Amino acid sequence: MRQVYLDHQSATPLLPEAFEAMRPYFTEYYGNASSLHQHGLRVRDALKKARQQMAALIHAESEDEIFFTSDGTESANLAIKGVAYANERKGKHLVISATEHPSVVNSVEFLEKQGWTCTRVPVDREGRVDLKGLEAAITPQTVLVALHHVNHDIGTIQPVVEAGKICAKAGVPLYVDCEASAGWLPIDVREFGAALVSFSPHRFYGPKGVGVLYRNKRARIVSILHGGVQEGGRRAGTENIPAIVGAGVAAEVAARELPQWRAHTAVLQKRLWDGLSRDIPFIKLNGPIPGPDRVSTNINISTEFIEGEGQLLLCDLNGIAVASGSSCVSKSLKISHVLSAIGLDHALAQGNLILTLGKDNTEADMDYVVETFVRIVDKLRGMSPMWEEFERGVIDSVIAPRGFGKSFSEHAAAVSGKAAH
Amino acid sequence: MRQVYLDHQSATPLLPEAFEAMRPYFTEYYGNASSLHQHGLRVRDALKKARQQMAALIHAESEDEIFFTSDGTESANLAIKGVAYANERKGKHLVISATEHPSVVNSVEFLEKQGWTCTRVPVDREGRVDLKGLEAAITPQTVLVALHHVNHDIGTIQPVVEAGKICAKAGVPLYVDCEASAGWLPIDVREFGAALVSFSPHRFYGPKGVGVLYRNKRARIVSILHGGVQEGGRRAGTENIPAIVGAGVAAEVAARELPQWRAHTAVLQKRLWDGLSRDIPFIKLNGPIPGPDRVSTNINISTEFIEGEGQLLLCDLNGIAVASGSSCVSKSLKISHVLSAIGLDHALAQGNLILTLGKDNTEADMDYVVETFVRIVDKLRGMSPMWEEFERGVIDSVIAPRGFGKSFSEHAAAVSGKAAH
Amino acid sequence: MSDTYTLYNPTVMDHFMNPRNMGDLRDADGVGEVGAAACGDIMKISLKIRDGKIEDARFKTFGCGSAIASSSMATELIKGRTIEEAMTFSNQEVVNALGGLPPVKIHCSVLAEEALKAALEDYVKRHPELAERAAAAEPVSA
Amino acid sequence: MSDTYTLYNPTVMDHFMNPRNMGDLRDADGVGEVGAAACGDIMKISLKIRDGKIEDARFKTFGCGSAIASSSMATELIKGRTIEEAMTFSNQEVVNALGGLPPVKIHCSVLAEEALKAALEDYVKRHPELAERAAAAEPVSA
Ligand SMILES: Cc1ncc(COP(=O)(O)O)c(C=O)c1O
Ligand SMILES: Cc1ncc(COP(=O)(O)O)c(C=O)c1O
Repeated sequence: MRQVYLDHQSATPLLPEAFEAMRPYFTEYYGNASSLHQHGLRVRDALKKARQQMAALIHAESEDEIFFTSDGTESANLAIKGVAYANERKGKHLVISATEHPSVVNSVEFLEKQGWTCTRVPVDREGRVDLKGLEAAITPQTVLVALHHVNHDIGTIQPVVEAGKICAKAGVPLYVDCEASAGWLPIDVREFGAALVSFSPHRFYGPKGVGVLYRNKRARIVSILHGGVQEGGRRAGTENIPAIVGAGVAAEVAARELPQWRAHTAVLQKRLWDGLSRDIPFIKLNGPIPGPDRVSTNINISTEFIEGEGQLLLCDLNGIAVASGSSCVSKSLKISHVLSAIGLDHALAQGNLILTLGKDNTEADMDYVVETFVRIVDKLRGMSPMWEEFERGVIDSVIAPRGFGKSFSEHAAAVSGKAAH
Repeated sequence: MRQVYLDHQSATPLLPEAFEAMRPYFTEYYGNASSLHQHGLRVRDALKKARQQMAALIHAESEDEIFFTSDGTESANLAIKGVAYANERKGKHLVISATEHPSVVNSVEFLEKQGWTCTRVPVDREGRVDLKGLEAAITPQTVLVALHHVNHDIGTIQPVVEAGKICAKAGVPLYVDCEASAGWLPIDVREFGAALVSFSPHRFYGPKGVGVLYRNKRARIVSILHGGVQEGGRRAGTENIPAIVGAGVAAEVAARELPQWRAHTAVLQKRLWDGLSRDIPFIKLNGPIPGPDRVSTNINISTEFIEGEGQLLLCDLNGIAVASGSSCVSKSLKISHVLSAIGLDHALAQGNLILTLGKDNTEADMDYVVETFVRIVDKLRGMSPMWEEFERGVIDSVIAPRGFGKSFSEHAAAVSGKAAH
Repeated sequence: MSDTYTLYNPTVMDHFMNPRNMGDLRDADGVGEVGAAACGDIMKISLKIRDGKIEDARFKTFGCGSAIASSSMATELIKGRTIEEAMTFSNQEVVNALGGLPPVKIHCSVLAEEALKAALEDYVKRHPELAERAAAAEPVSA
Repeated sequence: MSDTYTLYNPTVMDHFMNPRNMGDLRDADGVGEVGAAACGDIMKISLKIRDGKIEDARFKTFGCGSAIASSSMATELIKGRTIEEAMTFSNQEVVNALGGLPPVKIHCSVLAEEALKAALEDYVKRHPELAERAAAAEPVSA
């Protein structure tokens, strides 16, 4: 059976050259970067090189602006809380978009419990942040604006350069979460006007266990994991040298291969959506159409009258690895807050599937996915009481309304006795 | 030149079997443990197995009590802040010993800025915590007592079982930092009566990039890195699967080999200290004498009239990798707070060296170290104005006072115009 | 399926992939459709009842793998039972027969129980004489 | 030392491993001993002075590698200088001659400057006539 990995947003395989670079740092060059002897000094050099490779990928001025953390989540926590705590005296207000990643959203919620306030700027139906709203949200107490570069669920590219200008005018640092773009879209921290940028090399074929935080020298930030003086006192704890070395190599490869990777996935993305929308009725693309407003790696679809987890499982049984933003898939039984923020009907959010492309996917893979997905949808619709009720005219379609029948949500609320959430 | 690595407290080489176990998780089994497809489910199994291996090493009741973090520092931060935030309503007082690791001390200092208070219980001259003082320090507002199992600098084994009983009586959870003992001393979380235990597999031949926190099911704790629902909602962020797998293997090997490793290093420890104390005058062992009160891997010495960094560098140039707690070695220019806490004379703290043994060190290594160190001390004393002044009777020895001459510290204060710190 | 990792155990996977009794019953004697507000799943069970016994059962489900497997298993379990027996049917039977469900998915089995009960209620509603008989019997069985 | 990683650059390492002018001077004309309160280092410099010129210099140092290297380099640099030249000696010369020191170690070179100045002061103290001559010359040079 063909194996098609379409969950690159969750994980990517490590580049062989990154693995080779890491290898000696496990058993031979195993020193602690804080040690003053040979073993320590050798890995210090390696650490510096990796910092340079990261700085090059995002056009940072100096490698001293690069901090290594344990993952994208920690980088986001450090960006949000580190800036908030450092500027507490100035003010306790934050501004974020409504579709930030949970690592940003939940860091902010934690600070809200400690007395900070936060304005969540809405996005349009394609997930683009409202720049006027963002500008209006900034107050004299605002110490940070957070806006991701690309949305992790629906692939929307945000107007970060414009946001950067607004922030510069207001004199408020901008933090850009580049987790879903790094390696796939050019990033220039200076063009962004970003004070902070975070990303995670495991999204572009680097190893797990390392995250990156770029911090412009002028931005004030304090540590959130306390202990030793590693990372210039901004991140305590023994550095994960092998992972950092591998991440550096991955960054170097990504900087070089990005145009090819991007062009390749853009072709696949179009082929995939063209095929799905051609062969499957009542299917909707969430986020902008493939093109300049959408990252080339993401396809996010809602297929009506069927639920996401079943789609995901049947894909998996057919060798296709995908993700879903439906509530059955999340441990919290909630649909992705991104889908709520773009105002997606609950029925469509339930039928959600996220397909994320990578450099090793092929056109034949895309055709196989389309073919297979047609069969999966048929099977699940055959089992679905909603599809039957749609065919009987009891309920209507959200995607292509016929003008008669209840809405899916009305029906769902009626049979469950409560409104869906 | 013989190479003798005596800095196992800072880093250890990865076990070949751990590396082999990790290898496929980089490029083949690269899935994200949160994913619901094959790639995710496979690594979920691996994660569960590693949790069981960790639980077995410390005799935890269930693998569900094991959380993975990025390192020992993060585990300590999570233990301290996670418990403090979770129990804020109950009280805002903490108790720690005076010789905790900076990851504990600095986490506490951070909380103190947020309104918590903390009592630091003194230790005796060998670094053993004052149990009466500990008991007396607990108030109705105390939400956590933190006491490390073994001191990272001077190898003192703390009376954790007794501390556990005091905490149980007071109804306050005990957190035991086992970073310097895990893999080298048996740990039984139930015998300790510990609510929380942390350690880091890179201390016993596991990989960097992973830390462990054991949490007894009854202990309340909240997350400090916010985001996704990984690790039962207690630690957000993509799991570092390869490192976790390697850590599991290292834990299994350590559980099996611990008695041999311990016996082997105990022999080396004795041989090393016997040799040093025999061949070098005016040398002092800090912490308890080798035996039941001291971990078998640690030798901490102060050599009078010479400074630590010079010793360290000359050791390194002779192939011997060591650490030092002297102020010249630390980026903050402060001597180790552990040496201050045991009341070590400033002059002796300056001449500090930390030698930490591992399973691959040999008796010949120890003899080479003694031989070499004799020459190093001679060379540095030959350069030292303090040695000359001691020989001239201007100053006296702290270690073996002759009863005439100023103290080193008096002399140092006189020539520097200020008291040393 | 050897060497394949699956979200659910083999029994659940089997009922998800090859659901038993999937579909509708022409001229059903009782139909129940229920939804879970928590996750948005919807389940419909149709029953054919003859001589106080469930002769046939069918389901349709909009929901996750465990919801589909739960309804498949529930319809299997209740076929052949009397109405009285079916009235005491509990989701735990489904969980046991499936060899367990992840904690977060237990509510799927509850939904199956609720769909079955809704179908039985529908049948009872259509047959008021049953309710009277049951009420008359009550003091004895109590 | 090829393929060896060292904390300091090769010049510093060389002066640490093979210190120049280490020791004391019999019948020194000036001796200065100073300490750094910050880190606890102690440095002693002895001078042999003839005809207003530093003919020889020796050091002893209790301190880290860069402290030893700094005193070694300082004694090298000042040999042959006149007292007046030596009076304007600055730690920056040591840093430059050593090819740089880590920021946290710059204070070691300051200590070397201070030890030299203390030795010169000691010499001047032993030779009050010099102070008078200097005082007389001052209005001219000012
Ligand atoms: C936009 C965004 N930010 C942050 C994160 C968190 O990164 P990590 O999983 O490396 O902790 C993710 C993870 O997918 C993400 O998509
Ligand atoms: C006692 C103790 N606790 C905590 C830590 C911090 O662990 P890590 O370096 O893995 O972050 C150390 C590090 O050496 C330690 O010795």
